[in-house]
Amino acid sequence: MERTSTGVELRNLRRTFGPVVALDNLNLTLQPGELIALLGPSGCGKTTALRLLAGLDQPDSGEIVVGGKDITAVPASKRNMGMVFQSYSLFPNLTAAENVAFGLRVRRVSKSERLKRAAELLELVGLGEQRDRYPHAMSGGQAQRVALARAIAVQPDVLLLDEPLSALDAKVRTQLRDEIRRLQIEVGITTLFVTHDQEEAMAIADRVGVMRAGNLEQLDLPAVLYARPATPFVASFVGTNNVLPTTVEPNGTVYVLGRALAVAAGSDELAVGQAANALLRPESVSLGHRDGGTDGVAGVVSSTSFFGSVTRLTVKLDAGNFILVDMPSVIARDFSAGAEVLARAMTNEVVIQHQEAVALVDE
Amino acid sequence: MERTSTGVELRNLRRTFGPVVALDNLNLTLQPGELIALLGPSGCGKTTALRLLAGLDQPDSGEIVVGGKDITAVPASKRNMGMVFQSYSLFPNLTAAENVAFGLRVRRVSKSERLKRAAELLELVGLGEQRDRYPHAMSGGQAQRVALARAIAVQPDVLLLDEPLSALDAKVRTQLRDEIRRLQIEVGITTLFVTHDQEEAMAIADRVGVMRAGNLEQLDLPAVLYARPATPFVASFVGTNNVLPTTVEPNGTVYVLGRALAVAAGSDELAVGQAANALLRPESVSLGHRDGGTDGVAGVVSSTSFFGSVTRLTVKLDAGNFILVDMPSVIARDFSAGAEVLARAMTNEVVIQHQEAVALVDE
Amino acid sequence: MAAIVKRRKERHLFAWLTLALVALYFLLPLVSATEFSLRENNGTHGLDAYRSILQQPDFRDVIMLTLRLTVISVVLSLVIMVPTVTMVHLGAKKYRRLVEFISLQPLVIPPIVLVLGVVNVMPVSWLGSADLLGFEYVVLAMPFTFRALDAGLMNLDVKTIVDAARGLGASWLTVLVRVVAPNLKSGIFGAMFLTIALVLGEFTMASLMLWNTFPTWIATVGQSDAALSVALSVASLAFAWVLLVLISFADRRRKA
Amino acid sequence: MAAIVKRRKERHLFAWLTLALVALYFLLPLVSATEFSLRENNGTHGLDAYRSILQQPDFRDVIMLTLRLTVISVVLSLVIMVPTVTMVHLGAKKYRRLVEFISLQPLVIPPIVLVLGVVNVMPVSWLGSADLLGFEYVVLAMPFTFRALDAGLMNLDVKTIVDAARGLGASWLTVLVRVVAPNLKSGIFGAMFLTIALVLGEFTMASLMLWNTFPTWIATVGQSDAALSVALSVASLAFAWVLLVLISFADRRRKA
Repeated sequence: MERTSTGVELRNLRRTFGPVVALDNLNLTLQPGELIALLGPSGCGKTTALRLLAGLDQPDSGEIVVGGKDITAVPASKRNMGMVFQSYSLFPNLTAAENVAFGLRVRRVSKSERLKRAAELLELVGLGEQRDRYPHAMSGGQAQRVALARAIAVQPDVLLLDEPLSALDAKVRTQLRDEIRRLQIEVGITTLFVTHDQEEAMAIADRVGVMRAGNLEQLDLPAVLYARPATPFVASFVGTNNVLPTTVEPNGTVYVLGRALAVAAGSDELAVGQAANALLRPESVSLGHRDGGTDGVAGVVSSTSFFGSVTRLTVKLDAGNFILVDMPSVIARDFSAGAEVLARAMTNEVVIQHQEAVALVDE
Repeated sequence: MERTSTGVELRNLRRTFGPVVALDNLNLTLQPGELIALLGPSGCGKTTALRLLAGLDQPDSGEIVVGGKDITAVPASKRNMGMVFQSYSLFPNLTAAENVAFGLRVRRVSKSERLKRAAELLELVGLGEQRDRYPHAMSGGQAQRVALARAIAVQPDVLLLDEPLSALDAKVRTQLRDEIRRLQIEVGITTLFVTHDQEEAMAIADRVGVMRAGNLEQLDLPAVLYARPATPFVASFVGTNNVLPTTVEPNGTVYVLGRALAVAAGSDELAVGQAANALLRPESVSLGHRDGGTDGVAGVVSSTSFFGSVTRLTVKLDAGNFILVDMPSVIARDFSAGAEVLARAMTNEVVIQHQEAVALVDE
Repeated sequence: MAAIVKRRKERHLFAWLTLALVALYFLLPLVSATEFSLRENNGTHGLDAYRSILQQPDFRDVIMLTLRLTVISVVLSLVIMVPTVTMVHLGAKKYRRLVEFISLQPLVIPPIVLVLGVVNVMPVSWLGSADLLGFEYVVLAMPFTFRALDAGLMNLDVKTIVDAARGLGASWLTVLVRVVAPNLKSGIFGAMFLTIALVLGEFTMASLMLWNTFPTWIATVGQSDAALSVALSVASLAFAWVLLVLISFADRRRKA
Repeated sequence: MAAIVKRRKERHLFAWLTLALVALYFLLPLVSATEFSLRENNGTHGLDAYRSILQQPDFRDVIMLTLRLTVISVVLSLVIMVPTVTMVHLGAKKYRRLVEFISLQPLVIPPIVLVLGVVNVMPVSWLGSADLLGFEYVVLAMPFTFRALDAGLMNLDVKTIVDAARGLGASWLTVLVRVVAPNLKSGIFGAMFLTIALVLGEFTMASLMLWNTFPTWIATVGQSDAALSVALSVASLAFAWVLLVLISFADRRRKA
């Protein structure tokens, strides 16, 4: 299974569809064996980037270099890529094993050899028993596992995953996500993973690239994206945020939930006195009972959401707006719905945005 | 907007489709104003239960009581229910406002009155501006908001939500989930929410009912379900679990990751010496560096997944199997891929199952 | 770079070429027929044939009968087929195969069998009425009306929409009239158009049942005056096209 | 309780009743036609008419010509339409409206226009060949072949499957032959069946172009011997049904 991994370079890729600029000068380098996730809302160009790399679409300009070779003009069938799609892409007339063996058959590998390899790969994705099943008799998760095996079977230079999990149930989604990552590390294959789900991107990738309107806004480690977003868009798209109205103070700080906080990198440039929105993470808010102190902004807990080890509280501030607060479930027990609380910022710096910035609620 | 809420009682509901028992003697009581989520894999009967309550399907036997009145024989059009579906159910030929007003029009409310009410409700779901838009010009999230407004417009006794979020993007999904909860509390409407997503169910509901093969296995507060599952199915379906092979010891304990743990309520009854699977939550595992001690089971970190405040590590134990470990991201920085670690159980009791119990990997 | 863009263009070119060939397959005979209908005795071209259409003695009778048959067929088709196809989409899949099979029968059963069957079964008094032919056209149109309505409902997720309307308190009639029909507009238009096209083109059945409809009239006229017959055909074709364009327009407006 | 179950049953009953009525609409003429074909001169019933089919002098010629036309139409239809419809599903939606419009033309254009057009345009030497009629049948079958293949491809998510195959290294030819065709089996069967039904039933075109195909032969025979003509129709219908059942069977096996 061990093999040398291949690096990928996308250089100045541009692709327009009529007046729509799907991809506007994209530059992206994947190190050999690295898994990069492209993250963004629909229409941001992430899938276009993946299809260009696969050869299923051609760029207007720019180069695609894989393993040091310029393959921009090579057709899809001659590039050595493995691809998994969002919708089930198995060939309905072939069994699981025949699906996995398809790429080998096209490459004129002998029948015995390709059946042996298909069996191995199905074993690898945990479907050794299902080898003779047809796609319609499989669950969504099984079908995507077979698609994954099929993509890896041809020993591709690069693995391309186009939202492979979005059609699956929540439970299966997380399981398969972890499995893909495990497999990717085991096989050591350079991988591009496209998704609109920030949690998924953060969880699976070595580095995450956040895209917006054809541009790559930031490419970095998940933890860095989360802690030090380069642009307001990244700040609001990655993770959950409370959006709190505030004003830039003369000393360059902003008051958020009763505390003066420094303006963090990745904020919009705003003049003193200008109105702004502060983006505060739910885990960066602490709560105290109102009778226990005077520090913070007053509110009432309106509901609680249990997430296992963490509980998320929705607090209606006396000003009328709502904020989300995450805390360990053990502590959250003290705050049931109706509790009168004081909310306080638990961080030293905060990202701010123009108040007119389009909210990312729902494109 | 304030109104008295209605209680609901489902008594001994049974529904079969040919040889398939979709619902096998379901009993469920919703308190006035309560939000109950029915959670389970597809085919567990949760949607059947909702459709019976809506009157879109009739039970073989059993009674449906709403507000003290038996409505089992009342047709759907005469029951006073508001319903939101998984797929977009807006009438494509009507604008947002006309969609919201449809139920009022059927009830012969005057035109001016129903347009006024439609405007109010669209305001309530944050779509006041979109009143004259047609469904095809809306995003998925907007369409589901309009569907919600349409369901509430008729001031229904009960709000029925049939996986209203599963077709939406991750980001929109959580936002709308929180909004539905907020609205439901504000309007004070008794609500039945059906979903296959355990995180969603836990986050939104007052109480969660876990269903399996037509039966309600447990109905309880989210935190109770998580901490004290009544059956092995509930234990494995709710939250993430590490499945670790072990054996029942003479004193009734089991060894898990080097520690003897008590067998928790909700476990399968197993005799001493029998092989079992222990279900251990990722947050109930602690890691230490291998050179820092001798306590625990040895392994190597194979990958890390960043979830914001929490990071999930995948550890390959020396025995060859993988376990998941959740820890605060601040601590997780010390454990990068390749780190040699010792894993240890951080709980005093654990749920065990028959090893032959069907894994819930993927139905 | 240029090579890539060129490759994309070549693929488009190939697609358009195929289309053009298929279109030619139709256009050639059409152009030729039109040319033929414009020929005049003195070897020049003109509208003589078209002018003489209106001067035919039985023109009015033929048009009235054809119109009557069209209205009967269209109305009856919709009344029978819209609820039937809706039911197929709402009900279990098992109905589907059966209804599809039945709706295909007119393509399979030779018209002569249908005619002879009808003639044998019907009371003699009914045979004198042209309406009977209208009923037969409903049957003949079934493969088309079924497909058109079926395709329209496919785009609709009719089950969810009907459930939603019922849940909001709508009766079954309200559901059909206020919810299904307005959203099935393009399917209904399609079914109407195809039925009209059938009535305007059906020859065998009408001639076997001895009625002088538009198509049989064209054939009769054609025996004495070929140019006139072809002119009539071209005129009826133009009429059908105008209908098609109108329907396509109404359909597009709805989606815009 | 009983009331509820009863209500559900009533709704099913209503559904089946509608179906039964529609079925009757076809069955009555069929039964009557069959009965008619079984009548014998002495007032009893028997298979005389069917027996005499084989004894007709030009039986063999007619069957051979019809078979040849069938093969030409089916093969040519598939060769033209499978890539065209696949292209429509792969390419931009803008092609779709156009191709659909073109494919509907045979329902709109009166056969006489097509015939006259062809006769005018074609070199005289071609007019002597019956193959020309086969080409015309390909055109006439287009509304059916397009719909059948289109419906087949709708179930397929052909874009993703084709992308997947290309990504795995398959050439365009491999994609068509190994991926699209095998998964389009039911659509291809449907198109084949409808084309065959058309050739076995088409009367106008064949008679206008003066060829003695199965349907025109039935009509000619019918003028001298009605019972024989109806027997032939019933026989051809039975043949078409056997085809339908076989196709439906092959289709079901694939999905099982």
